[in-house]
Amino acid sequence: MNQTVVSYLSQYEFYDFLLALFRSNQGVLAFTLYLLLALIIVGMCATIGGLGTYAERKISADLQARIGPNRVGPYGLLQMLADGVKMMTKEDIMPFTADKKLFYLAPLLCLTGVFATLAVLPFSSGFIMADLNVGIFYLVAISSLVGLGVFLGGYASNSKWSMLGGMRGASQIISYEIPVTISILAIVLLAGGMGFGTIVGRQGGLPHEWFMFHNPFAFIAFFVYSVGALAETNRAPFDLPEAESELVSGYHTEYTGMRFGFFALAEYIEVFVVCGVAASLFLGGYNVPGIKLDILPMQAAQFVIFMTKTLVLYYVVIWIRWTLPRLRVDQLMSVCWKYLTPIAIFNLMGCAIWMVVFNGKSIAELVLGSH
Amino acid sequence: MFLQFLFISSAVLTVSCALGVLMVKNIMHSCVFLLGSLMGIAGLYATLGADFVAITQIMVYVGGVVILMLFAVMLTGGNDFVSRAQNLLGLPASMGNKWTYAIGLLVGVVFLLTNIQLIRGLTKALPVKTITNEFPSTVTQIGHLLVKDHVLAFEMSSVLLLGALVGAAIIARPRKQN
Amino acid sequence: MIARKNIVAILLGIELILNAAALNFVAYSRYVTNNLDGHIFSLFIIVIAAAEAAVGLAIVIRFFQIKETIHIDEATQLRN
Amino acid sequence: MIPAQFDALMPIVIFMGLAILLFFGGHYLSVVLAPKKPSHLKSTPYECGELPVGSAWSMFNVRFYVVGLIFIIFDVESVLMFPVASIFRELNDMGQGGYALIIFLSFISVLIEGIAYCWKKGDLDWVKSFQHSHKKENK
Repeated sequence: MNQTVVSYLSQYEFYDFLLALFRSNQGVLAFTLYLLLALIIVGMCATIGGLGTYAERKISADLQARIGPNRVGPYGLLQMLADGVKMMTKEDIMPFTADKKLFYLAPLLCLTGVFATLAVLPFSSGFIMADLNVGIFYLVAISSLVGLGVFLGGYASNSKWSMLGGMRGASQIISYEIPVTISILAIVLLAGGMGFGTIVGRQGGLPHEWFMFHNPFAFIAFFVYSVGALAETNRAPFDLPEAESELVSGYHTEYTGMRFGFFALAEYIEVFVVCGVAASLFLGGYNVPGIKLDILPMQAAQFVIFMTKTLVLYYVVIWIRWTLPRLRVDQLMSVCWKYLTPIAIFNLMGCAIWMVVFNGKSIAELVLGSH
Repeated sequence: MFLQFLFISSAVLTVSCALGVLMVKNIMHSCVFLLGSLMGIAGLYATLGADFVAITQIMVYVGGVVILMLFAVMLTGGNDFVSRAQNLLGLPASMGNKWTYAIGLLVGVVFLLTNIQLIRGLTKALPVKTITNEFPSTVTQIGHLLVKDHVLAFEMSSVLLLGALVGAAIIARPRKQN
Repeated sequence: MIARKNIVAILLGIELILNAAALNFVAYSRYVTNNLDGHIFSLFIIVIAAAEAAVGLAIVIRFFQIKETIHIDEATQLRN
Repeated sequence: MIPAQFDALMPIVIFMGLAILLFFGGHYLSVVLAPKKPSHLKSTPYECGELPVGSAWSMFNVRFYVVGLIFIIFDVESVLMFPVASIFRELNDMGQGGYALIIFLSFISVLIEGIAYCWKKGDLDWVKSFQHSHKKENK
């Protein structure tokens, strides 16, 4: 069944009140609620993306014993607003050799692909816009629009740097989709469903109930997923499509102003989404340790738990960027096809065998005795 | 209401983009139009309650085939290919004369009429099914069908894909230019 | 107008035709029959379409390496 | 009252619509706010100060296609594995775990054959693809 945020809200009394307000028109009320919540989520993610740029600069400054942005607002917190205003007031330049239609389309594809993934991200057990029963599969599928946007952005610019970056980006994103998908398959196999509600619902709040510690194979799958996800979002050490030191800035060399801003926004939101997925698949998601109640304040606690896990992972992503050097292209490909993919396939087989041999029990259940 | 909206927008997207694929001269734009058309078909699947097939459509086509097509276009010289202007009436003589076209038209009309008759009979014979908004999960059912009724097709498809991989890799592998 | 001589364009057309068939299967499975066999059928159509695209495009690329064109009329020999 | 099941598709459409709205809204803002002083030199493709020679839409190495090819085959195989994986636990609880395991493992083993073949033939090497086949032909 496809649970949605509206069907969750409909079990409370104020929904009937709202329904009366909308003259019992279910469709219009559902649309209004969805639109409102979608705006909230988009606003929140845009803020997190904006703060991500700030956090990135601040953390990199800390790691390199500098101060970082400190001029705009207290501790430079308003830097992201300044950046946003700067982007809007920059002149929009397009190379005269460019393919104009595709040049417009490329950032839109990136943005659409990333925004569409937000629809299934489980912020809490009720606050998940649509708990599709193909949830994680949908997320993997629709985020491949980003790779297409990267390729078309590189192609349409008709600049050599962009073209190289676009080709590299597309082949990197599609290659790393394989280990990520197979790692996700292992978790789907353990959970017995693709919906985020099912996957998170089968885990618990405490670490020994997480899928990461379910069995040794899932533990390795978490790291395979993390490496693959880093590469899929073009984050360092896999930022070859936009390698500043060799390709100027890769596929968005020719993009200025607002269109560059859309690429950057899409990238930062995608990092957030990927971290959220890692938190829900492997780290227990929104489960609050120890308590299982179904009341409205519980949702807030679940939301806080989910955001904490996600933002910790976000911090790790930024930390990795400023710690590890960039890979070479041939190293990138051999890491994907010669290490991650065979390991991921091995993990999947291991998980399947574990399921049958130990009847789906986790290590903790085997050691402590099932409960 | 929403379903009608989704259906109409997906159908318009599909048909207009499919026409775009055929009409546009630039092969790169053709590929992007194909992307739109495939997304529209995924939307149509979604309105038909086939959620798994819809997502498969997006995953395989948008994530795979379209990117492969774009790669292939880049590898064969981008859109430098100048398509020779051709319309349906000015086809070369090797493709037939007016008699062959006339016969083709006749066969087409007969085929169309037969099909209409067949479908009319079919809709009369079958009871009218009331379409509800019930939308049970197709994933588990598809999974059961794949491991029970269609297990041979499932296993064979992996062999087919292995064959496709090996064959295509042999054909496309870079080799010394003679 | 519709007649194209570019091999990649021909492959694009084949994808469209295969999709039309798959769409019909799903539509019949919803409105006529009561089971999901139509879904399975269109699933395998998608699988085969992907394999066909992979092999077809490999042939196109090889053809281009030999003939340096992707005009379908140039494909006149079976070897050499 | 529980809303209709198909409404689960509505958030997806809304999010896509929001992305499109944001895109065109941002464009509108940039048209209003940004200066517009076009010049030929400004809109030449960036090549570190040199004037660009020729188009960037040149031919690329076939290895990009080979990577795409391996990707699409694995993509399709993982698509087929998803429904089977999602009912694996159910089958296991029904006592058909062994049967499901055999089907699943035989499917994956064919997948492994594919990657082993490509590995052996050097399709997975990014740089050595050419040298590999050269060596072979020289022998």
